[in-house]
Formats: sequence, C-alpha cells, structure tokens
Amino acid sequence: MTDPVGSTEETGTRDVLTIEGLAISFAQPRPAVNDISVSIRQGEVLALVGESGSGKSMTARAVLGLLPPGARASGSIRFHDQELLGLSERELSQVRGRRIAMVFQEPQTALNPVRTIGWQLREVLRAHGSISRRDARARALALLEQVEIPEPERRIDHYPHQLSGGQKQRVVLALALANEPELLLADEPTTALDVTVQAEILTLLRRIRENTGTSILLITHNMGVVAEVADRVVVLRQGDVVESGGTAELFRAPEHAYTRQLLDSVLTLPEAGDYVHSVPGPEAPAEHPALSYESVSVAYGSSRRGRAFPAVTQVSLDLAPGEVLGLVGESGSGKTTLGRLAAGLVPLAGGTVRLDGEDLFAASAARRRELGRDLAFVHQDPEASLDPRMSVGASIREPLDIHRVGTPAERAARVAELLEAVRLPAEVARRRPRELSGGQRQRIAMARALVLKPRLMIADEPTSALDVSVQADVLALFRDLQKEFGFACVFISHDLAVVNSVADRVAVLRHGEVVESGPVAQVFGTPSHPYTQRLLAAVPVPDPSRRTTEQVVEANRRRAG
Amino acid sequence: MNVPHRQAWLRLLTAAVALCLLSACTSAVGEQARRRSSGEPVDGGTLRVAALTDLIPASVFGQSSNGGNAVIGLVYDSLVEYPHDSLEARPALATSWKVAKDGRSIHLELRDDVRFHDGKPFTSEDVKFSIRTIADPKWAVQLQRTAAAVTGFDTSDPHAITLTFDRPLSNILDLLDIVPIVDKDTFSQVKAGTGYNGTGAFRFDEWKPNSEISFSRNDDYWGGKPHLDGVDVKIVPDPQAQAAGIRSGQYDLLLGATARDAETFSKDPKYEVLDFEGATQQTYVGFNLKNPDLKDVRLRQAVAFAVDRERILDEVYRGEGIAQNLSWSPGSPAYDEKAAHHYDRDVDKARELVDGLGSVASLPLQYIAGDPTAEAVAQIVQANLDDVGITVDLEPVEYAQMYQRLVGADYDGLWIFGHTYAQYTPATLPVSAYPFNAEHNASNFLSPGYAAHADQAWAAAAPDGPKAKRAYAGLNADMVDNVWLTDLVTFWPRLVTTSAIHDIDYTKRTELIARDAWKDQ
Amino acid sequence: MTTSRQLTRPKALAGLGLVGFVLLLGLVGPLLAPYGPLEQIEGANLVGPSPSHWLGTDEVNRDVLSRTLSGIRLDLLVVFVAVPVGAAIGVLTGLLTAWWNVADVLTQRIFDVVLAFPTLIFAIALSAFIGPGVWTIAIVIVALEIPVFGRLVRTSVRTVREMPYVEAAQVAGAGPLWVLRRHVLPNSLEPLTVQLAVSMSVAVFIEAAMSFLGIGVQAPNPSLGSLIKDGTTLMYDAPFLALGPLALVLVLVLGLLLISQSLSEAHRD
Amino acid sequence: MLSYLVRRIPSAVGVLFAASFLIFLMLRLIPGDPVDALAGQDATQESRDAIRADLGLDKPFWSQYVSWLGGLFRLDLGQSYRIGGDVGDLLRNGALNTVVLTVAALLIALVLALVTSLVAVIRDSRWLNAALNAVNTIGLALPTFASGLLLVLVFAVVFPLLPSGGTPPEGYLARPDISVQYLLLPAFCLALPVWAGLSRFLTEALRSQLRQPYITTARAAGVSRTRLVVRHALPNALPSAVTVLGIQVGTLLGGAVLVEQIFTWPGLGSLIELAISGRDYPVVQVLLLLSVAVFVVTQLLTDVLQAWLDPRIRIGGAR
Repeated sequence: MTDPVGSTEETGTRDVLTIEGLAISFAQPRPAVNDISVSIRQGEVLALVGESGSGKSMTARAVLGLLPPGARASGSIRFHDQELLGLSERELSQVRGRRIAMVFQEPQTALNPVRTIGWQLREVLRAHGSISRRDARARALALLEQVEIPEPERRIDHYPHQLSGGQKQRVVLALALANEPELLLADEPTTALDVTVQAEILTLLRRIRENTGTSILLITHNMGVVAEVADRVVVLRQGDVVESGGTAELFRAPEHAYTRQLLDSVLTLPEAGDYVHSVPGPEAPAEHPALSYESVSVAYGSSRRGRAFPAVTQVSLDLAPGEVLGLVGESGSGKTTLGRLAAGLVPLAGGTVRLDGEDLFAASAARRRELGRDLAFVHQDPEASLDPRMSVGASIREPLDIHRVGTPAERAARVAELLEAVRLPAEVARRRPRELSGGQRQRIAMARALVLKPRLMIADEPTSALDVSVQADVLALFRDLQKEFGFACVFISHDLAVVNSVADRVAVLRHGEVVESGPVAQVFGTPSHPYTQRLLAAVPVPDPSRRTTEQVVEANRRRAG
Repeated sequence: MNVPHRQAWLRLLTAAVALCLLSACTSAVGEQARRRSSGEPVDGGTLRVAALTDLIPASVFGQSSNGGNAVIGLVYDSLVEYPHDSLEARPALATSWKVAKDGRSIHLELRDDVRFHDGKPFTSEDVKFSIRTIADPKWAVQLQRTAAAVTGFDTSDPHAITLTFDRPLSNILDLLDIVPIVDKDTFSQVKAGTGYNGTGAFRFDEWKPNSEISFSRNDDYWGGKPHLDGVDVKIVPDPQAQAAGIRSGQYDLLLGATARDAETFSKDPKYEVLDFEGATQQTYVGFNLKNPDLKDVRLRQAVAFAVDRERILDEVYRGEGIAQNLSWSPGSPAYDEKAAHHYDRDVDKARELVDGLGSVASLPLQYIAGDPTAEAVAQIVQANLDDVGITVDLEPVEYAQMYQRLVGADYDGLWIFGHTYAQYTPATLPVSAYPFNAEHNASNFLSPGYAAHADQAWAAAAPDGPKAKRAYAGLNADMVDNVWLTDLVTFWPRLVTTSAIHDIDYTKRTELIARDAWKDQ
Repeated sequence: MTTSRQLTRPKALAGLGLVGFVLLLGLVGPLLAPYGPLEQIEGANLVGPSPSHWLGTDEVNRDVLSRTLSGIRLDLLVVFVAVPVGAAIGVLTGLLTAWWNVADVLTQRIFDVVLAFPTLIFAIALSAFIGPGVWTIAIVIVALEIPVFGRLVRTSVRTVREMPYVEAAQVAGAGPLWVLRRHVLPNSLEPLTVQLAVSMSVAVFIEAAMSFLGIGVQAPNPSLGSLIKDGTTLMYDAPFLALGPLALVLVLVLGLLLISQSLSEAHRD
Repeated sequence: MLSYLVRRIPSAVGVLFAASFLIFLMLRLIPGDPVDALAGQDATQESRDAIRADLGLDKPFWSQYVSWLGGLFRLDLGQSYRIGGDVGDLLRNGALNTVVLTVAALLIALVLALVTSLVAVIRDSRWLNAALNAVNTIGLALPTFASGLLLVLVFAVVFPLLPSGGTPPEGYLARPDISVQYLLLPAFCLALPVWAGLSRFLTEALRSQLRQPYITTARAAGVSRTRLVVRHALPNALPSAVTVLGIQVGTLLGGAVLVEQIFTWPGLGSLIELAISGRDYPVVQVLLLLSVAVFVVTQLLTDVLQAWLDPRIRIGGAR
C-alpha cells in the first residue's frame, strides 16, 4: 500500500500532511510500523484508529521527530512540500508547535508540575520568537479563553495540580494552539477523562477546527469518539493500514473484517425508550444477601487530625447470592471504595457491612480470614495484580496454599482446571506475569479469584486497561464463569456499556452517594435521575449520524451557569 | 530573567574568579617565600612556627606540649638559665646567687629593672608565688617534690630573696631554671588560657585552641628589644603536614619534624637542622611491676637484653642519638659507660633467661597512638621480643590517656614512652621524673636501697662531688639490677628551620627561645 | 532471577571481575606471599620496589607486598561479614517494626539519631568507648548498617503492602508472616542488593578512614587502610609504599560501585 | 507550607533530646575517670574530691544531666576539663573554620555538580558522558585522604602553587584573595565525593525528567533542548537533588574530620579527637550534640527547600 490513502478523492482542498510508506523499527523487539501511508487535508479531522500495537501513536510521534531513542523511521513525511523525516533537531523545533502541534493522552503528566500555567504558555510562545512579558501574558489569557477555561485571570497563575483533569487537558490544548499551528496531532486526548469531560473536550476540538481551520489528526481506540468528531477514518492494525474512508461510509459498510470486528466489539447501551424487559434476577431471596451495605460511610484522611473527608456517605445496597451488581460513576464517586470496603481493605467509618449475614468488621482477625475463603477480589491493574516474582501457577495456587487445601497434586490439578476455565493453555502456569499480555494477566487474576470457589467476587474495573476486542473476550469469559460458578459479584466500572453487558442490577454513584439503583435495563433504559441521564447522554455513540455530545455539553453549561 | 542573560552573568563571574586567581592577587605561597641574605641581624618579621601539640592551659606547667612550652619559653623568664648544652647556670632574673654551706638555703639577688608585660614591676613576692604554684600538686609538675621542699621565703627585700629548704637540695638550680616567674594578680587567666603575663621577650596575644598561639615583641624587654616583630605558633599535629608546610613556605620553624624528615632537610641547603644535644630525651620500655609476670626481674632483664637498640637508633632515629640502656649523656656526672651498655643486645642471654622462667604469658605493650615513631619502635621491640620467645600485644593508647596512666602508674604491662630530666642535675631524675621517682613511680617499683641512693644524690652539696658520685654509682647499679624500665635510645631535639632564620635557641626543657632570633628580610 | 540477569551485563561483569580479583588475592594471596606479613627482614629498611620486594619494604623492614596480600583479608572480612550481618539485623528490625508497628516510632527515632551522627564522628566516639581495633571497625559498620537497611526495608514494606497482589493474598486470608515471606521480602530484594553493594563500598572507606585516623586496625597487623596510612606518613621518603594498597582499595570500591550502579540501572529500566 | 514545617519540628526536637540523653549517657559509660587525668600523681584524696566537686561530677547522674541541659538553654556550654576555658570559646574558633570549610566545599560541589550534569545532559554526547562518568566514579572510589594527599603533593609540594594546609594567617576577611588560596585545596578535596555523588544523581534525575510526558509536551511545542533541560527539567529534578544534598551534608561533616587532619585545618574535627581522647566530657558532648543538631537542621532545611521548590507541597492539593 503505497498510495496515500484517499488523497485524490477531493481535489478542492490540498493536503497539509502526507505520510508515505512510513516504517519504524526498534532496536528492542516491540511492535513496529511496517508501511503506513496517510494524508490529511486542510481543515479536516482525520481519525487514526487501532488497538494497542497498531502503530498509531508512533506514526504521530514520527511526524514531529519525537520517536523514542533507538527507533528508526523510513519512508516519507511531507508537510506541505517540506520533508520532515531526517530533519535536524534544530530544524524540527522550527516546525514543532509553530506549524504542527501535538496533544497527549495523559493530562495529569503532560504539564510541568512546578511551573504555573502562565509560565508554560509564555515559554511556548517564546520558543518561536521573542515576545514581551506583557504581550505574552495577554496572549496566554486569550488562549485560555479560547480553550474555554473559566476565570483565566485567576487560572493563569495556578499550578497544574490545582486544576481538574479536564482543565489540564484544556491547558494542554492551549499550549498546542499557542503558535497557531496548521496541524494538530491529538493522541488519545480524551481517553483518561471521565465521559462527561470527554464530551466537552471533543466539542472543543470540533469548535477549534471550525474557528481556526486547523487540521486535526485524532488518534484513538474509541469508535464512539471517531463517530463523534472524525471526517475520515484510517484503521490501523499491527503497523499496517487496514482500511480507510469517510466516517459515515466506513461505519455503514466496513469492508475489512478487522474493521467489522472492531465495530462489533463496541458495547452499546440500551436506547432510551427501548423495551424494558423485566430482569428475572435471582429468585426466592435467600435468607441472607451475599453482601449487604447498611448505611455505610467511609472517610479518607486521618480523622484524628480532623482533616477527614467523606469518600462514601450513607450507602445501603444489597446483593443477592448469584447476582451481579454493577457500580458505576465517574472518578471520585466512591465506587472503588465501596468495593474495597467489602473486601475489608478500607476502614469503616459508620454503618455495617455484612457478608452472608455476618458483620465483617465485627469479626475477629481469624474469622475474617475464614470469611476470606468465600470472597475474591479482582483488581483493576493487570500489571500490578500479580506478584512479578511468582510464577502464574503459584499465584493461582496461593489461596489454596494459604488455606492448606488438598494435597500438592490436587492443588496442581485445580490450577490446571482453572486455567482451562479461563481458556488459557496449561503451560502458562510456568510463566511469569510479565511474559503475558494484559488480557491474559486479567484472566489469571480471575482464575486466582475463583480458585477457592468464592460465593462473592469484587471486580474493580477488571477490563478498563484492556483493548476493546480483548475487553469483549474477557467480559464474555466473565459471564460464562459467573454462570458456571454462580458467585455473586460487585462489578465496578466507569464504563456504562460494560456494566450494561454483565450486570443484573446497577447502582449509580456520585460524590459517595447512590443516586439511582435498580435493574440495568431499567436504569439505563429509563433513567430517572438527571445525573444518570447526563452520564448516559455523554457516552459517544458509535454512529456518525447521531452526534449527541454537543447538546450534552450545552446542557451542562447551562446548568453550570 | 532570561537565560542568555544568566549565562552571560555566569561567564562574567567565572572570568572574574579566574582573573583574580591568576593575575591580580598575590599568591599565598609566593608571599611566604623570602629572599635569602646573611650577615648582621635585622629587625622585623614574624617567626612562623609549626607545633605538633597544642597548649593545654590546665596543665601548662606540667605536661609538656610544643604549644605550652612555647608560651613558657617566649613569655616567661626564670631566675637562672642553663644553656642547653651544660649545667653551668647563668644569670637571668637573678643576677647572682649563693647556696649556703649546709645546702639548706639559697640567696638570690634579683634584677630591679624588670616589669611584667602589664607594667607591674617584678619583685621577690613573684618568685615566692611562682615556686609555691609549682609546688601545688594540682599542676602535676614533675619537679613538684623539689618545689615543695622549699619551705621558707624571705621576701623582705623586693629585689632579693632567700629560700630555705627543709632538706639539702642538690638540684635547686634545676628548679630555678625550670620555674617560670608568673604574675600573681593575673594568674587566674593562665588556667583559662586567656592571658599569660610574664617578663619575657614576647607578649602573649591570643590563643585559638587547636589552631594557633600568637605573640608579639616586648619592646621593653630587660634583655634588649628582640629582633622579631612576633611569633606565630601554628598547631600542626601531623609531622608530615609540617614538612609539607615548610616546603611550601608556610612555616619558618618546625618543632615536630620526624627523625627522617630532619635527615632529609639536613641535606638540603635551603634548610637548617638545629641539634640541641644537651636537651636530651629518652625513649624507654617500662614495666609495671603490678603485673604478676613482670614482677620477676628475669623477665625484665630478658626484655632489656632482647631489644635491638642499635637498630632502633639507626632505622627510627636515623643514627642521631645514643643507643644505651641508661639515660645519662656522656657529659653527665652520673655517666657510666659500662652500666649504660650492660644490656647491649644479647639474644642468647635473653633466651636463657626466658627459658628459666618456664612459660611466659602474652603481655600487653602500650604506646602512643598515632605517633609514627612510637609505633615503629613498638613494632621493632615486638619483633625483638618475639625472637626470644616473649609475645607482646601492641596496644596503642591516646596521648592524654598515656600520660594519665604514667601519672597514675596503671599501665597494663609493658609500655613505650619518652622521658626527660636526665639532662639536669642527676638527682632530679630519681626525685622528679615520673618513671624514676623513688617514692612513687610509674612502674610501682619501690626499693629502700634505691630511695636511699636517690636521697643521697639529692642531698649532696656539690652535684659532681665525690659524695654525689658515690650516690650516682648506687643509682646506676639499682637501675641495672632492677630494670623497672630500660632505656632504648637517648636523643635530642632536631629543629628544622629555613635558612632565613637565625639564632633560635631551645632550653634544656625544650622551650622555644627567640629573643635573639632574626629573620632575613 | 532478575538479579542474576542483571549481573550478566558488561558493567556488572566488570564490577564482579574487579571484586573477584581482590577476593581471589585475599584468599590465595597470602599463600603465595614471599614473606610473612609481620616478618622483619634484616637490613631491608624502606627499600624501593625491586625484584625481591615488588612493592618495597616499610619502615620496620617488612615486605609490603606480603603485607598487602594479607591486609586484603581484613577488608574482605569487613565487606563480606560485617556488612551482611548489619544488613540482616537491619532487615529483620525493619520488617518487624514496619509490618506490626512494634515500636515503629521509637525505632525510627533511634535510627534517626544513629544516622544523625556523621559516620566518622560516630566511629571516633565509639572507639573512645571500646578502644581502637578490628572489632571497633566491625561494630561501627554493623551499627551503621542496621538503620540503613532498617529504613530501606521499612520503605519497601510500606510500598509492597499496598500492591494489589498483596491485597489479593490478604483478601484470600493470608496472614502477615505469609505475606512477608512470600511477597514482601522477595520484592524488596532488588533495592536491598543495590544497597548491599553500596554499603560494601562504604565499608571499605570506613575501614580505610578509621585506620587512617588511627582508630582502626592496629600495628603490626595490616589492612588496606592501615597500609595506606603507613605509606602516606612516609609519602616524601617512600611514595611507593601506599601505591599497592591504594590501588586495591580503588579496585575494590570501583568494582562494588559498578555492581551497584548496574543493579540500580537494571532496576530502573 | 508553614504548617508543614511546624509539623516537622516536634520530631526534630525529639531527636535532639534523645540524642542529648544518649550522648550524655554514653560518655559517662566510657571507662576512665577525668579526675585521674587532672589530679597529679601526688594529689591527695581531698584535692581529688575538690576537683570532682569543682567539675560537678559528685552529683547524681540525673542532676548532672539536667543541669547540663539547663546550661545549654542559657547558652552556657560549661567549662572544659582538660583543655581549659569555656567550652563556648573553645568551640567558636574551630566552628568558624569548620563552617567556612564545609560551606565552601558545599558551594564548590553544588556549582560543579550543576555545571557538569547540565552540560552532560544538554550535550548528551557519548564521549563526554563517558569522560564525566569516569571522573565521577573515580571521585566516588577515591578515599578522601588519598585525594587530599595527592592534592597536597601536586599543588603544594611538586608545584608549590597553593599552601599545603592551615588557615589564612590574617583571618578570612583581611585578605580574601589569600583566603581563597588557603581554602581551595581542602575545600575541593572535601567537595570531590559530594560533587561526584550529586552530579551523578542530578544527571540521572535530569535524564529521567526528560523522559516525562510534560517534556514531550514542551518539546512538541518547539522548545529547544537547552531550555528544556535548564528551564523545564531542572526545577523538577531539584527537589530530589536537595534531599540527596541534605544527606551529603552528613558525609561532608564526617569527611571534614579527615580533611582537617590532612590539611591541618584547625576545625571541630581535630578538636573532637582531642577532646574524646582526653575524656573532656563537656567539650565532647557539646560537639556530638552539635553534629546531631546540624543534621537535624539540615533535614528541616531540606524539607523547607523542597517545599519551596515544589508547588505541589507549597500550595497543597486544593483545586
């Protein structure tokens, strides 16, 4: 594929950036870019879509010469008529920021933590020509206004840690826009943000393009985001272009199997007004719920020093045996805290937590350990949830070892059994966690959680670190396991669609309180609380014909104002 | 703030520092190096002295230290003075003196033109106070017994004094040479190290503990205005640093050069090495008789025979000294060549003595920690003793504690240390020096015979008369027979100066004298 | 596992080679030495390097090469015995206090106080207490390493106990001993090995500095530090004396530094 | 930030108190009676008792400790047993010399470390890195006394350019040009390991800062490498470097004992040796406590400096 994709279709506008036959190789073995050709037209939003290892980020970095050390790029990257590949650092710095700017995924770390916002904006302005202090400040204020930061006069002297995640990402955008670039490379600019904030940033991006005519190369894995903002889409897989085309056509009639797979693995939410089927749920309530929160509260910080603030306030929820309860909410909503509370990992400030009717926090340490046999915990981060120094088999076996269940041979058999249950080959038992992929590690974590045949599982964002297609697999596995083993589960996720696909009931949390709970189809289908409605509305829908976020943002703004 | 600006500022600073260092400023080293001349004494200049050990005000008269001795030599005068190489006393603050026939009193005429540095005139009361001070055990002065024997002070004439003793004192002139004449009124400053009011050629200016002691010329000195403007005594505790310092032109005079350094400097025309052969000191091996093994004289004799004094003299003291087992120099009335070499190395004899003892337990040998000379001597002694079947364990002890153990007579077994006082009237050694004091010595050796001989020597009217000589012979025999200690080497101070320094003197008690000294300009 | 892999990097190999070289010299050297370390050779006073005395002889006529070879052993003792002993005690106290909060605050304060003394001042004070000698060096090093390792372990216990895999084990019912043995200790190993190598190089310095100040190894016994000190007191007359031992100290410290650097670099990557 | 500092003070004071007690106790456990050293051979029991009473050693342990602490609060450090005179006076001169030496060394180390690590990171050339790395490692591996003697040998004896030791004869201020020359060798010798350690750390810290996303942000905006390093990475690397420097101050004091000996620099290092060997308790305990105080204050200063350099601590997490 050497033909720049789609470059000749519309001749009216000219190409700003043309990438031809780009290949990137590394000294260390890691996913490389084989052959990518892409071009972007004036004022266009082009989405580069792919899962991890597809080479989408490397392609963007190669444009500005920001490849990691040891990477070698070949092919051609032309900006207008200037070849960018092979430019010296000095020549590149003339292009960077001034003509092509870039925005990164993680706003938490993309800003210099020890400099004020204003300083960082001035610094970027000064990188391309001298400008007086006063002019720089005025321009910085204008930029902050442009990215719609409230109270720019005050914010300009703030440090990054004093801003929220969404505000930080706006500042990062302001930095990128400071020198009026013709092309903006945006690398997963909304991935780390909550859905409602994501919607705002996407709207902002669109508005910037409309106001300034800047071309935007948007890198993302989220088909919903693509559908929301992109004019054209290029799908990448393992360093090659798989398919490309106009957003609407591509979503309507994907040609390539991989594109179809990507679109299929996107989870959807019930549409408003969809038929609300009554969830049968667990019949005949058992004498005790598997887990019950009775007006529990949790405080963070030390109450001794009087600086405690509430993380969870007065939450009451019940979980019947064999039921899956989804906890959803944005960051800081207290959903993770609730999960950890059930595992006894955070101190209780008030209320009662009962496991199978027994007061967890009143139990002795030994009794709690006993209760642990019936409880399992799956952590969000597959990187850290397995001891790097233990073999996978030993990790799965550990709970058996702790409780001295069976003979070594029986334990080994159980490990093999579980590996099979999570659909991994038996030989994986001998490997170390770091030899496995994220999806595999999460399966192992699940296997470990199931080894003692628990009656209750706490799963804290078990799929949020995974690629979409992997996530779909893991969720399918989870559903199967749950059916097979019949455990009750608290399933925590920020992703409404994920919860929708696995949970029987759902509780929506906000600022440590439950705003709404009930059967999934009911809550997501006919949300009664305005917050739930807003959450649902902010989720980008993978359908280019229904771009909804603009209205959500408008609604938000009106409410805030 | 702009980066280019800051860089420029940095560059400017660097340039300024470099310039300052390279050209505009004087070199600290260059400033020290003076050109050489010769001939008549010239006035001016400061003598820069490197001293090994600092003044310790609490024991300035007792324990000798380079710093303390410099204070005594420069600031104070004594009534009479021995030249460093003889026992012929010369007038100092006393113009003449006469010992009574019975040896129980002395009358001294004092100078009437002498004033202390603070202007107070010097009188016979000051003499009385000074001798009384030395007699106070608090100062732990070795001649304390002699001073305490002075019981009567006739101070009716401010410019003459008669001292009467409770017993004949053959070494009274030793005492008068050693006792510095101090001022009663300002004496409280002495112990704090804040003021030293004397009559000497230099005034005490300031003591910075552990760092330096500075002196300036006393223009009203009764012996005539000194040539030097002042003296700066720097405390340089490391001999090697002293050697490096004189080479780099920081010092004019070293009080603590090692024998090896002195040897090196003596071959270099840019330096002079001054030998003060009369101010002898001794290095010895002592035995604490409280140690059950060392109670047996045969073991002590075996040690005395085993040590290789010639080797120690040659290799450690670079041949400048005398290898002998007694302390007297050939010029001393008590010198006996045969006795002094009684214990010349005889390995066979030593082995024989050891064999006669049966088994010998391993013994501790203590020496001054951190003193390379003492350490070398100790290691040679250890090897020598090993050759004859005596095992010793070396045990370094800090100087202050070493001295404390000497005073308290509680060494663990053998020890190596230095002593002096053999350069004075022979009676001074057995009645004063801690290792030899017949009444109470560091070895815990007590013998009526030895005490009697010491007493006879002390009472002898003429230090070199026949009566005295008989007592000396007795003392020598005691020392040879009983060997509570055995000398290794008798040596003398070797001061290293640059060749620009002239007429430096040293007292018998190793006090620095600079009243006639001058420096090439 | 990872540690052994890190040790095969070229930098680590060089370090291991240097340390191994000194180790070998210390173990085998004295057997090959031409003279005894304390043997005084008649007439050979401060002789310069020659075929019969490769590194010359010292002030009391001993062969410096033989003394140097024998002196290595003391440094090896300090490096490979005193440091690990201190480290072991420190690790134990760190584990106990950090996990069970047994006198945690008190122990931390004591550690603070011990670490508050500059090493050498601490050594001087201690030597006044128990007298100079090999034991003093050993005690100083052990006493210093206890808080160093105690703190390190404490920090790493606090980090590891927050890890999800520890939580998973705890939720499954693992007791503290189980977690310490199975998770905390193995996962603290890397910083501990880095610190061990650093502490070992520091120990060589402490030995040398204490011997230099006269509160370490005492005559006539040789150690690298005391040999350097002997050499430096005669620097003008016999500059050759200190060269051999000085080179060995450099080699030993350099080797340990290279090992610790490559371990921590690997740790960081 | 102030409350942050205030919170640290009680533990610092606690350390000081614990240290004062430990020191006081340890010194009294040391074998050897100071009275023996002071009283002469022929001293009577009465005069020994008088000396003991004079020193206050006849009182019970606790009352001695309390009266010593009380004296400290009144800045009365007591009287030296052996050396003689007021301990405060004894210390003043030595303290000045030690402070001048260590501060000079600290400045030299700091400036050299900043310059070398900045140059190394900005240039990032292979041979320069290798050379600096080699110099660094040697600086770390060379014992202080070896480097000190080497410096004396080369710059004072073979090429007599600088004094071999001692303090400036006319004080530090009378002739600053001379003073600098006296200070140069000992301060550099003392600075060498600190410089090596610090520059190594700072280089690493700068390199790891350069791998941070915010640097990529700035780089993508076209900021030049020199500015990236000096203006962006350095302020972020400094807080942790300050911690390392704080630890190095302890090393510096320990090293000062050696350097003072080699360069016959009359500071507290030589005084402490003298005082300990002479069982001069009043001097020793003040010196030991002083070294602990320096450490504690350094820690506090480090924390304050860190807070000042890092707005996340200074301003707190309030949004």
